[in-house]
Amino acid sequence: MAEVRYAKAINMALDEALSEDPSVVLFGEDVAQAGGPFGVTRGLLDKHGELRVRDTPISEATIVGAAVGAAMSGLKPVVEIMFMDFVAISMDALVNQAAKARFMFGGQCTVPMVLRTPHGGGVNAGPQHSQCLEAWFAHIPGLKVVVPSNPSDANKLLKAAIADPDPVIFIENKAMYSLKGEMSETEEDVAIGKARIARSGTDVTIVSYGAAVNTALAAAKTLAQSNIEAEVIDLRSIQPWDEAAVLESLSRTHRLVILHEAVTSFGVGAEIAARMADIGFDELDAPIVRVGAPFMPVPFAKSLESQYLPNTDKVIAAVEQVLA
Amino acid sequence: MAEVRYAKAINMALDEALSEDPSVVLFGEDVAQAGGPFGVTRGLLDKHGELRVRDTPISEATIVGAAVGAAMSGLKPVVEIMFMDFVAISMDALVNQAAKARFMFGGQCTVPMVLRTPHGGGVNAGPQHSQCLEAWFAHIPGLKVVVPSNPSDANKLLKAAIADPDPVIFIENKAMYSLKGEMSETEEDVAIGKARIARSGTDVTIVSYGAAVNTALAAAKTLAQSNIEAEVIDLRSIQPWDEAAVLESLSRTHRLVILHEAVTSFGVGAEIAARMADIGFDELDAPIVRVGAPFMPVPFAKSLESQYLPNTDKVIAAVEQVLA
Amino acid sequence: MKSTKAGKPASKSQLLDFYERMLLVREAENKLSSLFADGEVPGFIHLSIGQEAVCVGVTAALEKQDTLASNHRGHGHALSKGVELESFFLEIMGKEEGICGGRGGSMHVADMSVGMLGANGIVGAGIPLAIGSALAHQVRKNDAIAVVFFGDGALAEGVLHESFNLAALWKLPVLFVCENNGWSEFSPANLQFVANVRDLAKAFDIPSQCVDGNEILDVHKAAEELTAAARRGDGPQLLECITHRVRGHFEGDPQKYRTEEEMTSLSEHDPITKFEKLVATKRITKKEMQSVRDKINQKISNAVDAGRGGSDPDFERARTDVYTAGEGL
Amino acid sequence: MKSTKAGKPASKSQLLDFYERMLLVREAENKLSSLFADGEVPGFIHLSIGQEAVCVGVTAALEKQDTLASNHRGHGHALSKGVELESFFLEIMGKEEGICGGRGGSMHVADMSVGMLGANGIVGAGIPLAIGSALAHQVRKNDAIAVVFFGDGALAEGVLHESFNLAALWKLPVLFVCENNGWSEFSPANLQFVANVRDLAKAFDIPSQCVDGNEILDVHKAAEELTAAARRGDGPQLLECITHRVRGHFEGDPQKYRTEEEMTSLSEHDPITKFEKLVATKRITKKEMQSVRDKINQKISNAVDAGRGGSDPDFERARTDVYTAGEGL
Ligand SMILES: Cc1ncc(C[n+]2csc(CCOP(=O)(O)OP(=O)(O)O)c2C)c(N)n1
Ligand SMILES: Cc1ncc(C[n+]2csc(CCOP(=O)(O)OP(=O)(O)O)c2C)c(N)n1
Ligand SMILES: [Mg+2]
Ligand SMILES: [Mg+2]
Repeated sequence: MAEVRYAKAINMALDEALSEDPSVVLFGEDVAQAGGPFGVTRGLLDKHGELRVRDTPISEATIVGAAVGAAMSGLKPVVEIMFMDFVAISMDALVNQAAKARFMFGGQCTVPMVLRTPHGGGVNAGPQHSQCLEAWFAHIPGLKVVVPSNPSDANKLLKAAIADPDPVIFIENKAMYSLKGEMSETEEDVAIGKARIARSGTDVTIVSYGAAVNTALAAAKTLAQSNIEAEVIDLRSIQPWDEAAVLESLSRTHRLVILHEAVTSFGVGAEIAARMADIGFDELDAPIVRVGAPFMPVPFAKSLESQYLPNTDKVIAAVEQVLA
Repeated sequence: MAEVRYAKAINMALDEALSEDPSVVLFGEDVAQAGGPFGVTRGLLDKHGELRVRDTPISEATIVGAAVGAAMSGLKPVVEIMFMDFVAISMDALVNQAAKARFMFGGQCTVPMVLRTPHGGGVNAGPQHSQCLEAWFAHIPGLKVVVPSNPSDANKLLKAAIADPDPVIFIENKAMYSLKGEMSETEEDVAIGKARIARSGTDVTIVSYGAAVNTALAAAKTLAQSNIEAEVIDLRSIQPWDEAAVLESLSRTHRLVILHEAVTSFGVGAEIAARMADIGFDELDAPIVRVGAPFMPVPFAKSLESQYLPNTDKVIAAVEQVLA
Repeated sequence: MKSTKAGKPASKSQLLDFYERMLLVREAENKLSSLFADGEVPGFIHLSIGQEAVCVGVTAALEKQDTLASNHRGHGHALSKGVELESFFLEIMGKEEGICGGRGGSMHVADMSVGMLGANGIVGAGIPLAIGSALAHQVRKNDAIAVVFFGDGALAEGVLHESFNLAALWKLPVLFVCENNGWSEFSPANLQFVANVRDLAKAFDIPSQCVDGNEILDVHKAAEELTAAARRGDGPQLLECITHRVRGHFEGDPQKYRTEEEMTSLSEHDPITKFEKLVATKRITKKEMQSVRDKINQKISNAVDAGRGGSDPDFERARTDVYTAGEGL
Repeated sequence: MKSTKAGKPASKSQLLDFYERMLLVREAENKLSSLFADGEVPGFIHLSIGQEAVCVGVTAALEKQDTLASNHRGHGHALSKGVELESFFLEIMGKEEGICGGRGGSMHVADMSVGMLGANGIVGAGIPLAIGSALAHQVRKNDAIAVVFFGDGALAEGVLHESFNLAALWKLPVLFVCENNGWSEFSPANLQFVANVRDLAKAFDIPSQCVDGNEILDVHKAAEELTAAARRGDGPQLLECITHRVRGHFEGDPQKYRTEEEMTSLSEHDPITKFEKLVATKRITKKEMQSVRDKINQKISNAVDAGRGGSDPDFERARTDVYTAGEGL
């Protein structure tokens, strides 16, 4: 099995989709000639031509609006918004148009578009280039939200997202682009909405998604040294999210920690916790503890950002708390 | 004590703020000459003049961006976005500018602006004119989010919002504009971040905000007939929200239902539930149940919308569930 | 649908066709107005009475596979693009059998089978949708074009500017149609927008025409020329139509903000009266016109009956139809 | 800060002042470049080397109470508006003593005490901020104006259009400064935006000038005229400055997308070399220029020392400073 970087795994999925399906088109700022600000789309213009791989001006509202219109007219657009923070400019097209069209037109059309965008800190990019805003999208009926945690999943989930008839927000992690990982070649089912047990354990369930899954795994490794066996669930997608898988794990471990990089308050973890405090209540032997970013903008300075971001220590502390 | 309508109570607060503080200005679409699409700003142009009360073109991104710039330059702008759904167009100004400025500039400035906008259904306005998107704002450090449930609170909380040095999203409810209520004249503390016990009870705590508080009260009344005494907590603001008040009530009732009109999944109620499943875990005698809208866009047809919206029956069913 | 070669005088059958289409829109909206007043139409409705020459004149220059993005005042756009009348009434009356299952209503009438991509509740939002649709036509090389209708009020939205630029940059087959009726809700156009839309288009090298939007032959001729240009690969085109909104912004709006003078002058501009005068001097008889009117009235009356006979939408069906795969997902 | 009457030839002291200010920006950025390469500056930095005549020429026409909204390439805007050099370096190096407490860094340098409303990480976002700031000046009748700097890439953002309109409608005292350096990240301007910004401004009745942005006297003269117009109530004004980005989009960008020809021609446009040649023919001696250079170098070196001597920001202080009332709220 080959090792590839996260960015390359995404590139491969895009290349494959463009090769296989003439209705797939790709556009965004600096994605064509320059191959993308993080190199993710390198080579695709040369290979697939300028009709289908296009650079756009800096017009996020129209980039996403055009993706919706194109998706309603026979294409499968994959658009890139350079940093997730800039999606703020495109929210109307996503929320009022893409998310609603199928429903409000009575199922007459689908909106098979994918919006790729990187979230997350770790590169000192400051308060307007580091946010994790996925909770916004997860709250909107009609959108799907996928957040892969490793190269192999990124590849398979992106292909699934492009094939999906509904609009998908595909969230990458800028600090992970150069991460290497094996490309799984099993027939294992990598589907939007299906979680994966990233590590089995019996003492506590840690639910996470995206890059934070790796933090959870590192924490689990350390915990194992103290004979605490944490089960780590990688949600893979947060809308829909695999509540059955979480409940099943909880019914074995009876303790739950939720981890993500986004701000804890009103974040994705809130829904998971709330749901388990309802349908999983009888399984719970301890308070549900969430680990995420504190309620503050992502700070610039290295020392500040490193204290801001969730890390293994914080996960370990949370696990110890629910086991206390 | 005088009875006034919700819309008028807001109008009075705006009038008072404009009268008392020359740095308060008001702008938005059709707010000046026409007195606002719902009549909320009627008379303010005539009384306070066109320098300070202005109609704008249909440019939501710039309306809110200009409010931020004005707030950083000595004014206290109060802007209106006609329907909350349209705030999608202004998210950059709110989230990347207003919410961040104080923090990212090291506390050098405040952004004393208020964005007024109505959410909610009930008038068959359809999928793009009925959404409750407050969870988006509550997730963003730097913003405050206020949602009054009655005319008196609307009046006092709006004055508090205008006086607040930080950016406040002030959420009205379009179905409530004509609702009449007494203007409380007590010295009671109506502060952003302080909940109110709208009804005392011992058997279950129902936490809500905005128009839904009235649904909760109606449900509580019905429940009382079966000797179930529900305590209803009106959060008044959801960012910050009064977690101490909720915890205190829960420690007496041991059962929690959360109600709002917004979509349940990833909604405001998720955070309340998650928090109580953590710090309130030992107080809980039953699963936490949330009542909100199903995971679908707000439908247009009367029959669909009436089934979509939360109502007393759903609240009663939830209470019965946690008491079962 | 396309019926004249640009420049050629209209034939009798075409004139009758224009008349029929305009009357259809007019009478459908007159009926919606009374249904609304009677509580049979819920929500907000925005009528385009007085503006019928624009939608009819433009759509008559389109082919079926052409796509159309509309705005909140979209009844005329929908009907003249070919949305079936009964499913249109059923929708606006909130019925299961409506073209959108009663989920959208007046502000969201769409019919993909005739390229009607939807009315839109968000001012300006249809513009980038049309850009995307035009992109699809360009990539798919299907000879179709996209058209978008927007009002003078939408000119102030930034997406117009972005879309002018992108359309020009990519030479997209799109026709921008500005229905300039002088009002944006309760505010007059001159207090809303400083520029002339044609000057803006010119800055982006987008050719344009401005016509009296209440003269259907003028609208149609311009639309024929501009759609032909867009179709042959000349890139985006703009048509500004000066017109008049006769009713309030929405039904129920007492229009206190308009002068009596303006209100009384509106009838002078009525595109249907104008058209009737014009054709009376040609070969169309009173009787022929009456028979068109009768036909339309019958159609409308059937549609209202159909609308009334429709059923309340099924909630479970709606709730599980948010995603393509349905609830199970 | 304002120093010449529009049209008057610059005095010797003013020329020396221009020289000093341009050198300050240049040498500060040269130093940031090397600090970045050495890992002493985290994050992304965008240098304006080659563009110094724009920020200096414009800000020299401003008063202290005038406000300035900037963009991601904002070091020059900040320094020439008067942000103190040590707190500037401390900020960009991520220190507690930085002007923003190390929370913002290069993309967010702001100093309210000199009307610098902040660099901005969102392309175009400064434009509506300046509109709001100009509104504040107009309402407060304080004779101040607002200025906003944006690049050619920002022209494609819808907020430009919206802000042109609102500024024109409200006759706001604002100067729009477009720094047209021909590149938007890795894409050339001609593949990004079709219109000329002055044509757009004209459509909104906004007067404008276009100057060689590498000639400080031209920039300054135009800025004097336009700021005077804005200040006296003539409404918004636009200044387009044609200039050249010498470094990559950000430090670390190898600029493979630029031709060798373009890269080698850049030195011809250097505003500082040009200025040195120009003033050499006037009354300024080599020695005088050298002493300016020495002064600047000393300042920079002190600022770097200060930056290095700064402390890591206190996390708890930052965390509790999100709202004005602090954590307790
Ligand atoms: C983004 C957005 N802002 C505001 C509104 C409220 N609104 C609906 S129609 C309208 C005026 C539109 O005027 P115009 O575009 O000229 O169309 P007309 O109504 O005259 O046909 C406004 C402000 C909206 N629906 N969407
Ligand atoms: C809204 C938004 N979109 C995209 C970016 C990424 N980005 C940063 S600078 C830039 C190019 C800006 O070009 P221009 O405005 O000409 O300024 P220059 O860099 O040339 O000074 C882009 C695309 C951003 N920061 N914000
Ligand atoms: Mg109009
Ligand atoms: Mg540039």
